Amino acid sequence: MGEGGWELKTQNCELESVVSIGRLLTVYSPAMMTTVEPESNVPPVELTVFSGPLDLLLHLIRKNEVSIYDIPIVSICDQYHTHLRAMRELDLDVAGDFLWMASWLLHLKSKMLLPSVVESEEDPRDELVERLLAYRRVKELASYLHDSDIVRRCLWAPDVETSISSLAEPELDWEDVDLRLLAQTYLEVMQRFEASHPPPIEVLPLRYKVEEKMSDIYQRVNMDGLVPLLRDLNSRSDPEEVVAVVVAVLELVRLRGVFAEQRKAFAEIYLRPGDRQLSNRELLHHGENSG
Amino acid sequence: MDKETLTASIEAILLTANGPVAVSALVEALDEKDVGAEEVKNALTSMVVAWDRPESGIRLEQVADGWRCVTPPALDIYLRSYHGIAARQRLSQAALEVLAIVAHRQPVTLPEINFIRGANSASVVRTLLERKLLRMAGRKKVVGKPFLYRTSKEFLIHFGLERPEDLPDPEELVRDETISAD
Amino acid sequence: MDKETLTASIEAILLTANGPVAVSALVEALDEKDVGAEEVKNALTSMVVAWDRPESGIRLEQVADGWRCVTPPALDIYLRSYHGIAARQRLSQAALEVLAIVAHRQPVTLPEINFIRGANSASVVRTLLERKLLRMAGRKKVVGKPFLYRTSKEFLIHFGLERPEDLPDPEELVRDETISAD
Repeated sequence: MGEGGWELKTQNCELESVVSIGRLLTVYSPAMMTTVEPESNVPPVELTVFSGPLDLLLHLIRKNEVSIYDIPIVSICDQYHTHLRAMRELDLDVAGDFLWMASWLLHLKSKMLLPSVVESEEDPRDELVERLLAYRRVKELASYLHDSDIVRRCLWAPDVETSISSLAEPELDWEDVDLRLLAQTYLEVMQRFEASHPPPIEVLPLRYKVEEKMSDIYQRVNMDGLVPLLRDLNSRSDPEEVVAVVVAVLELVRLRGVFAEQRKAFAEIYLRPGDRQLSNRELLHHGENSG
Repeated sequence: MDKETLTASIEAILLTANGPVAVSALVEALDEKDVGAEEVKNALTSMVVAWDRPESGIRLEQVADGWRCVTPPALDIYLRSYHGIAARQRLSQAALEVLAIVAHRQPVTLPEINFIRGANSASVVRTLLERKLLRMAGRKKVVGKPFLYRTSKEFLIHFGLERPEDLPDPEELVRDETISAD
Repeated sequence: MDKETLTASIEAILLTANGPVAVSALVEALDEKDVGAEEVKNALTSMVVAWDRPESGIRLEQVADGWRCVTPPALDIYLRSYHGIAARQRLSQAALEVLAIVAHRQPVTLPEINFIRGANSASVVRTLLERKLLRMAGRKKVVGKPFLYRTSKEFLIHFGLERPEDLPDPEELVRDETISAD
């Protein structure tokens, strides 16, 4: 075992191509090697070392040249753990699947080390062998698909116009319309609907009651005789309160309980008592309407 | 580049191009030392002759901005016929939208579908009824008593569902159908 | 219909079609008394031979229960150059494994895929759905009603298969029992 278990880096280069990017490591399985050809200028972003724990196990079995039906669990388990340690040292994100397999191997190792009580007892490795065989079949088929993909991706379909214009076929093949496409389409339609039907602007009730401001100003005007409205408004920092005061003043003017005077444009607006005495009922009645 | 590869490459480019192709674009795409505008033009002229045979379904013609492939007008009748047949196996975007609305909001009326899509969907609904993907399911008890539509049994079979209730919540499906299944 | 027109019509249909064309669709589109499936098949077989020449930029292939035209792989370099395509996204090892599992055992659920691969495949499945190489095919009638997945028509077209069953038996692909093949 080499340092950190990455001896394949130097010894098995013809089998596994290893690309070092900083401290990260990319190992391509043989099937992937052919795709490393610089067809693209995009650097390989996939930093999966092995496509899963079974892939790593198969690699160890092949490297040790042992039979898949008679796996030396103790030694393979140790090598597996060395690999995991190396992957962590390299800051690779070791998925839970790898850890799960690690504990399974430990479990098998302990079982193998125990003296066999009954001769006819099932080999504890059976399930692992079965899964490795099934996975190897998947890998073989994947490698076949990979080779096929290399050639087939180079094929282009024709795009010929006809002399008749109205031939455009509907774009979707019914055979390939599945639940996901249906759900996506529904969400798109609803998004479009919501975009063209924005929710109505919600008018929040004023935090300041107009009728309160009315009696407030009415009393001040009657007490002081003269109230500079603009200066009063400038002293209030909350725009909502300013709105409430303005509405209250307009209402008071309408009811002739207050008069407003301005000498010239932009000059101060003075409020003084009007020619009508307002009752409390009149002041409150307004509040009932404006809510 | 030998003459045969030149002809084959030009043919492949013309057939896969969407619209007329200029000679200069061909020369640039081939990018070989021995291929110039003259060679390409000669190849094109030979192709015009070679393709102009009764058993050929395609013609080469020179238009204002280059060369393009077209089907001979005499074959229009068969092309029209084929594309009509092909359309039956296909679905327009509008039809998919109506299907999605009915699937997720059934039972639903045509005015409701129109309102959601913002487009009249009467003919699309009719087509989907003919294709037996939708079915009528009574009338809604509102003014005008519009028909209610639901998805059909064929619809369920196509999507591998037993009941309309098995239809997954679209938000959930698109967001994390593959994660939640774990 | 004479033989030449038959060939020309088929060629025109195949070149303008959007995907593989079934023999039955060709027969229906031609709709002539003397044209049956046999005549169409014979014409197609002759066309395969006739198009398989170095100066031809197009080939005929049988895929996904139909026939379609494609350019020969060797011309890809010129086509990429003309269409300005630098590289295509390729399938990762994990994606190929998931495709192999689904192709071989469909319909199959995500938990089943995860178990066979020994690794979580949720994001890979999602990518393959988005690339339309897989499709959802209903839900399995077990607790949790997990979604079932199948390979799509696009999968067959991309990998040049008539049916998913045409994939080789992985058992036969495994060459050595002791030392895993590579």
